[in-house]
Amino acid sequence: MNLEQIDEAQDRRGQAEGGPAFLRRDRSQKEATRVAYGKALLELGRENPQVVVLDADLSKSTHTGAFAKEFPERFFDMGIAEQDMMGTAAGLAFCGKTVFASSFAIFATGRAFDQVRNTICYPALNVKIAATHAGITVGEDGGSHEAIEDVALMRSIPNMTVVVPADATETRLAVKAAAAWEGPVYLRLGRLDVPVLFDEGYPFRIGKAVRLREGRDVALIANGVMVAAALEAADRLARDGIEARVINMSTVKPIDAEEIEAAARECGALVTAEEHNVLGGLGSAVAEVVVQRRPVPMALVGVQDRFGQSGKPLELLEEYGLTAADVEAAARQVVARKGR
Amino acid sequence: MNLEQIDEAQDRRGQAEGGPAFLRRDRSQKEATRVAYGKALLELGRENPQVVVLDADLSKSTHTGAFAKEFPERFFDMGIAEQDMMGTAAGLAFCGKTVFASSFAIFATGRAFDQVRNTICYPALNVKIAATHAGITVGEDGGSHEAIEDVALMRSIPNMTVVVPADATETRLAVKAAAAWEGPVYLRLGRLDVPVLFDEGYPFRIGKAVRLREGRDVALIANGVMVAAALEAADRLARDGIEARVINMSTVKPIDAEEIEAAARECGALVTAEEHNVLGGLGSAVAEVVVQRRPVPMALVGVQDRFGQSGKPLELLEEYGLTAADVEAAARQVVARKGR
Amino acid sequence: MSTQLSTQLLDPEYAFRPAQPVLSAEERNRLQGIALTLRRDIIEMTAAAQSGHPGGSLSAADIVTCLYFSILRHRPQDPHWPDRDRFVLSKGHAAPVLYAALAEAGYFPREQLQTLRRLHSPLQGHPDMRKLPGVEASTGSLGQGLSIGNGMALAGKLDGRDYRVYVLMGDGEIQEGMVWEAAMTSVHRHLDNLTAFVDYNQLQIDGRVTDIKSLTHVGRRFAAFGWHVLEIDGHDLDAIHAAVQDAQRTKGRPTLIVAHTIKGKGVPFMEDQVEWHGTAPKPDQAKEALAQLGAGGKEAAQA
Amino acid sequence: MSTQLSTQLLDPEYAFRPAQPVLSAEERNRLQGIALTLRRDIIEMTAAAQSGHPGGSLSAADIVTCLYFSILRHRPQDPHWPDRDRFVLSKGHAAPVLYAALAEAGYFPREQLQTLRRLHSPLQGHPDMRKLPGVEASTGSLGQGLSIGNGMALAGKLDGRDYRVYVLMGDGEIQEGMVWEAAMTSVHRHLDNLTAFVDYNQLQIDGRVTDIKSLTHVGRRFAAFGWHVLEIDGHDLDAIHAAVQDAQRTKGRPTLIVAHTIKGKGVPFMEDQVEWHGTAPKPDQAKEALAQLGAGGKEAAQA
Ligand SMILES: Cc1ncc(C[n+]2csc(CCOP(=O)(O)OP(=O)(O)O)c2C)c(N)n1
Ligand SMILES: Cc1ncc(C[n+]2csc(CCOP(=O)(O)OP(=O)(O)O)c2C)c(N)n1
Ligand SMILES: [Mg+2]
Ligand SMILES: [Mg+2]
Repeated sequence: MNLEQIDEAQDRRGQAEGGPAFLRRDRSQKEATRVAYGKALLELGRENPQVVVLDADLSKSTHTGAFAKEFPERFFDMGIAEQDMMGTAAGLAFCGKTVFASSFAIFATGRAFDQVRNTICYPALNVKIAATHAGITVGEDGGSHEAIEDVALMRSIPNMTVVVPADATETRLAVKAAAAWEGPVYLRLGRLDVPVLFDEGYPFRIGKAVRLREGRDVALIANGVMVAAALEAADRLARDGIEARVINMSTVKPIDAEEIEAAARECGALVTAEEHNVLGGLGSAVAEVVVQRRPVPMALVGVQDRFGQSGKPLELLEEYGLTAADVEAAARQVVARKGR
Repeated sequence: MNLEQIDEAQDRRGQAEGGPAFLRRDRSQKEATRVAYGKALLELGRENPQVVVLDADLSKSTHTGAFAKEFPERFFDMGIAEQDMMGTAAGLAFCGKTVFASSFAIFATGRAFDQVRNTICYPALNVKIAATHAGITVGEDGGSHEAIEDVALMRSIPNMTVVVPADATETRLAVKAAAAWEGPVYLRLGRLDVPVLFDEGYPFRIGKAVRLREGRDVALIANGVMVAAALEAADRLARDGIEARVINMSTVKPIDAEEIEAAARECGALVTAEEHNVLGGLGSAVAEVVVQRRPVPMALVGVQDRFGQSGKPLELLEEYGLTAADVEAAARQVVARKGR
Repeated sequence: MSTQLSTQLLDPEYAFRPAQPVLSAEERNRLQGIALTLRRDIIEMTAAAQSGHPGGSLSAADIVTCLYFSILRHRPQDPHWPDRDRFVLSKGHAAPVLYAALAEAGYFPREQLQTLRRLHSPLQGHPDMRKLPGVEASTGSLGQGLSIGNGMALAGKLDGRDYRVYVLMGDGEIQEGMVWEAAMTSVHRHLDNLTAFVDYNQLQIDGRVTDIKSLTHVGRRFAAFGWHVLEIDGHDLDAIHAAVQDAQRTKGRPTLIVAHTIKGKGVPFMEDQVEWHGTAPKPDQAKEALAQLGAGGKEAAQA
Repeated sequence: MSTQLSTQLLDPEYAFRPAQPVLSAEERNRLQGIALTLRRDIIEMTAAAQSGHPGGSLSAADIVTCLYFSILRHRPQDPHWPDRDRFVLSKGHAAPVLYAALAEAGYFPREQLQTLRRLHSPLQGHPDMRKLPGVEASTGSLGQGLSIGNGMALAGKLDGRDYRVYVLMGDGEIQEGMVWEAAMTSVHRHLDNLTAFVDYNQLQIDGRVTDIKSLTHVGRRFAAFGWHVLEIDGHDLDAIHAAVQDAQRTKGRPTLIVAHTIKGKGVPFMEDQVEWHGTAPKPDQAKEALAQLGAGGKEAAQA
């Protein structure tokens, strides 16, 4: 898709009845973003011989396995050694490779933070960290495996770009965009099967938020699994005459400050929704912009600074306050605070 | 100091001409917070035989050396192995020890993040991470050694407490308070000699901000080396009739939301000042509270998402926009935005 | 009944086989019965949860049995007894075998086993010391248990307590550098009150350890780091017992027991199959597995 | 002139001394002169900065000299030449010796050396590949260079280029677990295009390596991990040269050269003194050091 087409698509947003053309009405098709990642990586491998993939003994779960099978010479399973994986990725990138390094989000970011910080981001190398199993929807494995800090970690490093795709379509586009992007990128992916929200016309660009629904009473700014929840919340709010704008803020860094400012100005109240600790993630990133550009009431839907635990993913979303109903309630609360 | 004395001291704040009684007028005495840490640790070691100290081949720089000399059997130099240090600290804490683990902030937080997260904070163990050489005032060692992400990292972990003392007096009190606190604590300390701001009456409590100067035109919320800068900025602003409240927000987590709300309500504009990336640190923590409780204009003084570099500490503070003049300029900017 | 371990696998340099049985026939019988109970529990728990890691739990069942039921000094009714021996399950994904042992030892009612991995259950997917009595360390992130164990062993020496610390690691797990940092600490600090096992089942998630990141001569590696090393058949209860006794007698340095094992041991269709690392048996598979394991564990053994 | 290294320190198992000199007298003379220049530069730079790490820079001066001036295939005028050999200074705090070598080789004007550690200087306290041509990797956080080198060596194999990769680590540095993760990778991937040095000067910051976290038999450790190991006198230019040649001939696995060295080598009052790890000489100390080193480096050698 060229730039013109993107702009056109952006213009179309919100025009058609019931939202932009690329937004699916039928959301019964489901696919985990990690699965979409695996497919996109394979396509990328076919297009670009400089693409090299690393994993740390989780290639079945991260879905790098398909790439490994087709391009065994360009795939390196580093074993259970995330630090070494990131250091090796840096060395390969120094030599001109575009490296995708995958593991679970908790280990990719936390076990190798210093490597990502000092050896990848400090010299701004072309390493793309595609981390799966982010957030509490990991489910049964429990709190030790549920990364709720990874966005805060990656966002705090200069030169790092942080993208949290909402569905399979966006993941595919984000993987391609990450490969084309100069420098390090963090892609946050999930284990859980989630609805495919977007059709191919979806105008993904790193650093650009996408408006999924128009509205001027409140803006719901979400990413990852919470985008579907935000859309559902908007539907519910509409029944009571509250018109909620829904924004997919898939890029957390560099954040789309213009879109946030416009939402603050035009809606006067914001809700952020993320599958992450409310300390340091999307909510913080939006709050930083809001207070500096246009202070308005905000509510932060997310994990309220407690560790995850075992359970079924949907049970956990409920337990941790990450459902459409939670987003809806938060929206009502901020709307009530407006202009006070 | 007992609770009553603390309350009394709190009451005194702002009463005396020119600020609270515990705030020194003469700031010529200087001491790095890491030096104060070393002394406090020694006192603690004498008081409490359960205190054990770990270091990772930096005991001269972190100033754990004095403890090591007096209590060699309770000091463990783990060599250049920060991960192992944190795991060992956890094991010692499991067995009833109060463990202080020290290294440079960049390595204590980044090289051992997963250990701190999963093995110390997840089970909420009694490990106190006292990290020195935080921020750009590290100076000549340069960007690879200048932690500007550590507060963001530590703040994102549930069960963690984050304290950034402003001077030697506060450091001593914070070390004692950390030892008495149940669970993990992160103490952020500096390499640079900084003015001693507080006399012994300083009412330090974890989780409580301390007001250093009254004012109702704008509130300057700072911690670490930026507290002195904020005080100086307030002096300068006063010359133009702008009365700035100065708040030492040494505890970044749990943050003193009441004090922030009061500042927002009473002053209508806030400036945060920290020696840390503006993404994820004190500024974000304050912004989170502000948007949820009382949205007002804010400016974030801090490192603007770029890596540190070599230079003399004071040159770097200038280069990175962390001087009293920068705080002053930010204050003027937010005051101008008030009520707009 | 199932795949046999070739004792030729043991590194001749460190091979350790007790010259004669160290357990009485009765004792061996009792322990075998318990090991069978644990294996049955592992199958039932993971089947009930439809989630979890049977392979690495089964491979460690004999080691865990031997530790909890003939070696560890502990008091299930007083889990925080300061003089207890400590066991750290560094390979936290093998939680089912630990939970089965703790239940069998009486730390909590057996019925709780069925709540594995359920919301609010104390039996988390990976061990959580704050939720379940008897769990000595919260693990799950691999590579950390040896450092934790070192810390416990240091505390023991500091406090003049004579408890011992046992750490169980996976073979894939020792690809984590932190293990080698810790291995240096154990030696440097002369932690002869610490014994570590490697559950050397030769499989990790993505395949055979040799293919992913080779760990040949693992005994020699630790020996070069200064450890006292023994290589045993990790399903031979006499060998496990004798090796631990040898470790207890070894002064001035820690002991590593390389326990050659078979992943999925006891359930033929799971044995040495990488697929069974983290896949729970479906109900019919669980039924088959239980049938293959044989009846009743302790009860059957006593019969 | 200064502390002599006892060759008895070399592990007899891996001791390596060329039977006869491999360098011509002229070549040796040239290299000795350059090494002296680098040492003088190290003193001058750190004295000018009043900050930096002379000890570990001096201990590595002979290795770095040998690499940059008789072994590495590189083009200072074309620092990104794809077929160049790569040198990774894993112990990044020894930046002064690297900067001195790069200046001497012509990557940038010698005058820049005086800007070490100054604001906006390309000569950062620790090497920054984005700021200074010839720096192959940004280092400073210890333990990472071997992984980086592995990545470069893998890329070389992928691209069918025959460049070689050299990595220099400190002995304290190899206490970092990441080094051992990387050590497994180098062997598992058969990286015979990679050669690593350990600057085995027996000192780290807090004291002697033996006291902090013992690393006895470091050669045996790497050998147990599958490396080809050579132990040499790291100040003997012939030995360094010959060892690298031996590494180049070694197929199928990486080579580790344990270079026994003296920290602060060349400046008697700094030699084997832990205090000189990270302390810059005061002006009078610098003067004394330069006097002790002797005049003029290259010029004197040519005279
Ligand atoms: C630090 C870390 N990285 C990755 C994982 C994911 N993981 C869980 S089990 C496992 C394989 C473990 O293999 P091994 O240690 O051989 O265990 P066993 O064969 O005994 O089950 C991996 C990679 C993890 N839990 N922790
Ligand atoms: C990960 C990390 N931890 C700690 C440090 C601080 N540090 C810098 S140099 C040094 C000692 C290095 O000793 P060694 O590797 O023996 O170097 P040499 O003796 O050759 O100077 C330490 C601990 C660091 N740079 N990186
Ligand atoms: Mg295994
Ligand atoms: Mg050294």
